[in-house]
Amino acid sequence: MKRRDFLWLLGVVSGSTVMSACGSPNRSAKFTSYLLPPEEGVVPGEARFHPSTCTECPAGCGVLARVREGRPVKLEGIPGHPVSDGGLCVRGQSSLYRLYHPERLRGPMLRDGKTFRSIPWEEAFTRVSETLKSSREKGRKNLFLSCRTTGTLSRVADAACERLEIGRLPEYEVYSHSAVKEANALLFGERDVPHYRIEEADFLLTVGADLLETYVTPVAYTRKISTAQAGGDFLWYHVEPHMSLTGGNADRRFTVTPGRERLLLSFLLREVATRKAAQNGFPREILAALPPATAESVARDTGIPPESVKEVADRFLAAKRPLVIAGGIATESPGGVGTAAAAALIQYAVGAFPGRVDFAGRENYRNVGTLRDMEELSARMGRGEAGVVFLFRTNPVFSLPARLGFRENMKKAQLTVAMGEFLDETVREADLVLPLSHSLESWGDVEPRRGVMSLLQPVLPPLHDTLSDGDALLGLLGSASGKGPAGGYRDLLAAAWRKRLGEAGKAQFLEKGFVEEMLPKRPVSLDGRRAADTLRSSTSAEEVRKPVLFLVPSIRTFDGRSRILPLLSEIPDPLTTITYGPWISVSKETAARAGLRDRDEVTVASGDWKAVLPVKVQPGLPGEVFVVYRDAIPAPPIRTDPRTGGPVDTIEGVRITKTGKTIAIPILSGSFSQQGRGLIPDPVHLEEERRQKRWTLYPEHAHMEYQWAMAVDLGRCNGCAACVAACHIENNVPVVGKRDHLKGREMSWLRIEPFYEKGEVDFLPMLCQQCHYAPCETVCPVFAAYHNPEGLNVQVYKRCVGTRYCSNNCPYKVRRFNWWQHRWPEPMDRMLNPDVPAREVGVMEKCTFCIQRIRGGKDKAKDEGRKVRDGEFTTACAQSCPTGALTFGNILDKESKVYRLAHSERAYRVFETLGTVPSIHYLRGGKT
Amino acid sequence: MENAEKYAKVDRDILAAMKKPGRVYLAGLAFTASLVAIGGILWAYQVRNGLGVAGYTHPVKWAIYITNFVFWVGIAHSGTLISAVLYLFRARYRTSFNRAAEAMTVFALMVAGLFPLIHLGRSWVFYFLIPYPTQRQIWVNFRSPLIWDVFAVGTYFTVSLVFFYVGMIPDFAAAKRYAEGIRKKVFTILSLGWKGTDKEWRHYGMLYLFLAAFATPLVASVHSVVSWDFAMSIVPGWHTTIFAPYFVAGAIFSGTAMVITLVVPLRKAMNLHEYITDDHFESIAKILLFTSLIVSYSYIIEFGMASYGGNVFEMGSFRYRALGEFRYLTWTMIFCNSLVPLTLFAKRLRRNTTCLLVVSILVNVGMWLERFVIIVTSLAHDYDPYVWGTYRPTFVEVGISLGSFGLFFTLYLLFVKNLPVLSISEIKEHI
Amino acid sequence: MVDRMIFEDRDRFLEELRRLVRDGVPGERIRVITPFGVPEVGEILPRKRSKVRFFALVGAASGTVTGFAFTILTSLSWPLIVGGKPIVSIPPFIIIAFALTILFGALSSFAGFLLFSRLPSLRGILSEEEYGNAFVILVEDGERR
Amino acid sequence: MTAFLEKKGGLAVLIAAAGALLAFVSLGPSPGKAGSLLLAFLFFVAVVEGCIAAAAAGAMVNARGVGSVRKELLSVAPLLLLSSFLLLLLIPFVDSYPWAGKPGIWLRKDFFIGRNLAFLLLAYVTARRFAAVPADEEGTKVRAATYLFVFVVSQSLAAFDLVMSLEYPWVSTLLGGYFFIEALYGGFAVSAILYLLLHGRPPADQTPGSRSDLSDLSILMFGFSLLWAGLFFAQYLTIWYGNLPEEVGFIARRLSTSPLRELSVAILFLLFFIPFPALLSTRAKTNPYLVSAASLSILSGILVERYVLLAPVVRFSPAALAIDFSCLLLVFVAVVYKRSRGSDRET
Repeated sequence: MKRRDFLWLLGVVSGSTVMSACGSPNRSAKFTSYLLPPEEGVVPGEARFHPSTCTECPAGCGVLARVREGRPVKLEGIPGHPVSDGGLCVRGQSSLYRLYHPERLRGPMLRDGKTFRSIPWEEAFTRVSETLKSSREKGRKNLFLSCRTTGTLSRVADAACERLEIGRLPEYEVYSHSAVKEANALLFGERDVPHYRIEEADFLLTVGADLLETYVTPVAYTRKISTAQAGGDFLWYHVEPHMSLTGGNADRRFTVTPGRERLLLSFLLREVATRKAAQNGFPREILAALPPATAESVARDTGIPPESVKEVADRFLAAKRPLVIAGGIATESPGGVGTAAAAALIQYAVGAFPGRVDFAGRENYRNVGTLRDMEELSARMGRGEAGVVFLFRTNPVFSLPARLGFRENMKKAQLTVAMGEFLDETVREADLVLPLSHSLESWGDVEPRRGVMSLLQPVLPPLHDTLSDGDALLGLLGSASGKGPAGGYRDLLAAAWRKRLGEAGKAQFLEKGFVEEMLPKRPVSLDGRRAADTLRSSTSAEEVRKPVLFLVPSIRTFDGRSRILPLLSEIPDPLTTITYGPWISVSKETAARAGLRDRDEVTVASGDWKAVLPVKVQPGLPGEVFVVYRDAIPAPPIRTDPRTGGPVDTIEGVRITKTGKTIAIPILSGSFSQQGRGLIPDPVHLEEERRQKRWTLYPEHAHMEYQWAMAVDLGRCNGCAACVAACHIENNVPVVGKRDHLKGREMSWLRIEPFYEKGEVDFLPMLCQQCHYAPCETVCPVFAAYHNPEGLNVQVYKRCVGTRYCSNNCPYKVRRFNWWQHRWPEPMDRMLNPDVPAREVGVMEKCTFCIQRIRGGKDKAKDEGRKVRDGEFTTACAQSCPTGALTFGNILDKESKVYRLAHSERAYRVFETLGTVPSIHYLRGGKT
Repeated sequence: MENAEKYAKVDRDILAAMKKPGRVYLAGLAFTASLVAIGGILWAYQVRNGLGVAGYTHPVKWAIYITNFVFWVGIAHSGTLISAVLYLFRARYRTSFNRAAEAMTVFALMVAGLFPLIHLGRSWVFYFLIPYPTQRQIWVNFRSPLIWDVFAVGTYFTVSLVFFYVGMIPDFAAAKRYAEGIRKKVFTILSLGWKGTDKEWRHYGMLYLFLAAFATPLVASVHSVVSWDFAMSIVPGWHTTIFAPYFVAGAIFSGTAMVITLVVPLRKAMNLHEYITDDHFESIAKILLFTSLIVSYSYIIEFGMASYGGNVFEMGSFRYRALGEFRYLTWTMIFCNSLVPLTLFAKRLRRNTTCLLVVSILVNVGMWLERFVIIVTSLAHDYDPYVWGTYRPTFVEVGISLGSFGLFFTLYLLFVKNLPVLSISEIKEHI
Repeated sequence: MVDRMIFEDRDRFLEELRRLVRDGVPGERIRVITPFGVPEVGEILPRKRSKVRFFALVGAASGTVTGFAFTILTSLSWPLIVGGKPIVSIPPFIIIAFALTILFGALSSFAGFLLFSRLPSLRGILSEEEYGNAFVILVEDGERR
Repeated sequence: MTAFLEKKGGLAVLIAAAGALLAFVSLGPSPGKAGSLLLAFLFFVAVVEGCIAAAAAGAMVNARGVGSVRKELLSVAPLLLLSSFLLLLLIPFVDSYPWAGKPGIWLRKDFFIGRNLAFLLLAYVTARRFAAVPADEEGTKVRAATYLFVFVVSQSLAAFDLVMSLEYPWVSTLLGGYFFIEALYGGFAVSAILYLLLHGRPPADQTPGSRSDLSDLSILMFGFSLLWAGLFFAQYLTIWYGNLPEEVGFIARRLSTSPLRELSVAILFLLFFIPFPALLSTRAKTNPYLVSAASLSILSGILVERYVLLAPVVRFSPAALAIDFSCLLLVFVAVVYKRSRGSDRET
């Protein structure tokens, strides 16, 4: 019988594979015939992995694209990649949606009154080159504005601009880290963002820098932190003006009004300098420049309790390899440069240079300009000095404050050429639109930080009539200068790589997808006098006056560029569990005072700017502090920092007024409190559950060969939701949209539940627990849900009739029901994973530990006539986790990691008292 | 009065109903029929678009449809109860209600049977639930309460139908004398050529006794099974041992109420005051009162136990039930089911049909709410606080529910006009 | 030759019936037709108890057996573990068995009734013979039997 | 003995003596005394209240069978006083309940004893009021109803307080209902036995199968055997299916160790698998041997069940148990005997 059972399961899985191999989600699946031979190098049913690089944000994490039938269906981090080392964030996972997005630009377009008409590339190029010429004759200046570019592309752009006498403007990034760069420039003459080797530190103090979310290279820092934590004696304190995911995950978190962190740091600096840094000749004049401060005064000014101030100082001094990172919102507010400088000086004083703070492997932000540069650009265009203006993968119209009048001034340029992927706010205003290919359709390389080169290679032919970044530039160059370089961008790259790496190195680069060069250490020299001046010049005048609104980057959308990805709207924001925003986060006390409740509509006003947003009450937020994600507000009213030219993302003196109306926003969490149910158990619950004897009247059913299980380390999980995105894409979980989310009908098989206890937040990843005694199975009248021989709680979609009893009877409520026939608009349907059936309307679906991967792994092992090795394959969620919080394996194998973790002291199961005996073992987090 | 005269009068009075329908009747029929039509259209709409058109949310995946199912099965109960149990207890007043009650049972079951289908995510594969050898090579899961339902309700329907029909055989024989045209033919055939010989009567008596004897435990079992649809789960507020007797009592309670709701107007419309007397109503009112007390007992025990064990889930569930956003429904339900029937302690009120009618209607409302509250509130706030949610019905659900009432009353109106509404032979026997 | 006595009144009909029995007319020669069940008839005329009850019993018993057999065998034919419950879990199967007991019992008693009282009888359906609400005693004379 | 009973107040003396003896035993040294007393108490309260309840129920639906032994059934009312006294003797035992000592509103020693005692006395009072009026009189039904109400509450309390809370925090909402149905079941069994003892075999002229008082009682027992099975099954199935360790433990503890397992099965037989088939056929319902067999099996079933309910959590001492039982049994018989003699003289 077992055999039949197995064959039957095999039948369902492979059958469903065929079902969806044609990627048609709906029931009437049409089968692709292979009468026509499949394209080159495509073996039906076989997956290939091609290394490339994620371009969703500037961090440049390495990705392996899983390609089936010539279509990438999943992105995974490249293990050992110098940036991400196998991790990939929620945005990176979701970026496949960018590739297959139905709204992508499909070909070059020329403005035709209000609308555009599509034109061939040749026409586009000729028009550009003509206009370039004419504008030169008119004595106008042609300008090239791009996002942060690195590696060969950057050089090509420079070359092209030079050849065509186009002024290459400083690159534009919303998060340019101007203050940090400025501070480093002033102190050490290094105008760039250093690379922090957190893994080497034993005490980390972060000031504002949202390492886990968006700061410079979040995945890298996330991994570094967890490596450090794994090392044991590592402590991480975080100082921030609001409540961020990063703060929520630090060992301790202090909320300080921006501008005042400087006081804490100065105090720290003084302590360090006087008590520790004597040896490495720390310039005395700096101490003189420091504002006089005692622990008490600092405590008074910052609101941190005095003992804590002392504690921070003591720990910092006691630490062998302490590290301070100032950045993010703390440096994008008034006095940011002072804060950054103080931090940098502390580093210097404790001798973190050149080891833990590394300018050799700096983050390549040198060419990125400031907000002031954009002011100038806008002004120049306004004065009609601009001829052709290239806007390359950048969206200033959305992100620049209205006062710059960028949008209006664009009109005054002779020709604005927008190069991008979507018809975003900027592209919409351009005269000529040149569509660019997605990085998965293009050759290229990036150098996210010095000494690290990462490969971009096409894994599928362009879906639309687009050119890769490089080819587009070369095309321009060619048509404008008459003769471009022989061959395309690919040849050029090949040459460049050969030159830099040699033939062998190139081959290896193409195979591995990255190279890391060993760079010589780069010592820094401190200019004491300028340092002192810098410190002096930051006065208490540069302080934020409450009530204040913070514009912060979101882990889901970064500076707003990722908001176009449908999946990211579907995945709840980790802190608020809101899916389809926008909203404004309000602190508990302020809400109480103003009588604000979730979903209340308020108008947020500052000066002549105003916005209407729904309220979300956010625990842990200090009073009179409001937070809105950058993506929520087009043309935000941000100021320019007089000293750095960078942006000031704090909007002071905002007026929040209740309109009395409410706005429906999907808040997925039914309760931020555990209601004393011990999902994340305090010792009490743990004891209770340990004491419970597990009586049952059923005969024991053992599993012979495999029993799949998972361990979830709550100490490592930081709620970043990368696993959620991975699960969505791996398992063809549909994006259902706001209307259903408002009814709580999200489809995600894996959710991350935040629970707040007195300002502290804990995250609980909740997925199907694959119970040994599963309540859901028994109640199914048609055996659609049953227990397979490997301890999985499988769901047979084709047999489900949709009584939904299983979901009612699931204490974890991890089963999802298809309320509609979900469809994937062309070409998104090509993104479907052929190994997983797309579910039909009216059936229940759920996590099955990526059974398709299990099957694959077992087949491989079978071919090699062995049992599956531990860690040979893993589930999509576990694979994507940047911190390695999820461990999947066969718990019958006593050697396996999951077995060890499941039997650790910290292990427990959720709702142990229900006797469901889940296969998911949670490890209690060890927050100190 | 001469005996023969009496008997003839009984025939006339009871069969009087069958004469040409009046305007009011037709209007009523049209109305209920239109409700059916609306319900049908909405169901089609739902099948076309998927269950998303209903108000279901993530935690609340059962709602009004299941409420209706339980409600109608409940209604179906007193039918057989009054017929069978009272027959076994030799209760005279049975004769005045049994026919109406049995008809009610059959129709209510027809309606109830629809809801599991309406509720299915994929109604078009409902036959997966029926155990028969197929190329799918797989049988149903007899460990699932939903399969028990299939069997219990199926059996109940069949047996009730037989019971209903057997009871009518002699009456068909009587009715065919007065009917003419097609109706005469139909009655003649349905009477199976019944003559009324002592042999027939002897076997008939034995059969009826056994049907009654079978039906009585069936009544209890069926609603127990329905209650186990909930009690078998581990949802706090559902999983409790008292559910079976509690639901049975509740079913009889609501069923009896429905009988009263139907028979009071029936008696008036067809002036059957001689055959359905106030004494009869009083006796049946006592059943109502009695079952109401049992239901109240269960309420008390349930709420009491929730706080007794100190189980955080149970407590949470019942706190939500009593104080949560559905509290108004909960308290209305308690008012209708526990307080209103207490008035029936007063003999005067028990004999006052108007009062009875009001009470019975309130009880119907209360019992519908009871099922709704049990189903929805328990699901809305169960174990994991993160998924706590709520539920609001949509026009589709409301429409289909109204449609079900329409269907029930349509069938009932047709019955009233086409079949003997009282057991002629038994009434004669008891003259 | 059948002689037939028709009564309007129930009591007179019963008197007559008693008289006949007293006069020693063998019960099996007497047939009565009544508009409704008259329990006294059963007491006056000695008749065997209806066999329908055997049908009921057998039907019920077979129902029980079927119920258990069906559930157990089908479960064994493809043993799937659900919720850790045993493949043959008797408690739930009892419910099915119970339902079938009732069903079969009821249906077979109905069948028994039809069988014993010769229904449906085409003659009965077709015959115009009609006594309305009268009580009828039919006495067949001994010879013709 | 009988002569002594004839005397005025002899009965009262006897009851008092029994009370004294029981008190003596329960104050004695043996370790399991309290447990034994609890068991005896639970059983006899069930039977005694059951008898009266049977009479009351009979009065409600005017069932002739029960009516014929009404007087005897009602005569046991005084034993309710004795039971209340026994409850007082149990006060020290309450400290051994798992919830004892913990703060609580419902589970507090004084309230616990208080409410149970109150309802026992209330039961006594209402029973007397019901006994006071003859069966056919106007107010009877009302009084019967009042008693039944008190009976239901008092049996539920016995179930939830004295038995269920022994295994706090285990809960079964059905237990109360289960208890009073069972008590009623026992009541009918007693009535049947009394009927047979007093009115002997059914009159010879009765043709088998025709309804007699005895078959009335048999039918009631038969029906209740089904009802009992239903309730038992409902409770077992729910726990078995839910598989919640906390609940399942209650059953598992009784099925995991040897004597209890067999006894648990025995309960099923004594309360269902014997009475049900025994009373199935119409003839059997009037057969004195079958009926008495069924009745006895029912009563012993109740006794065994009470034992199984307590056994895993309570200690017994055979000696104490024996004494307690014989005392109560004696008193019970004496009371009924006297009443029946009395009734003979009246008729």
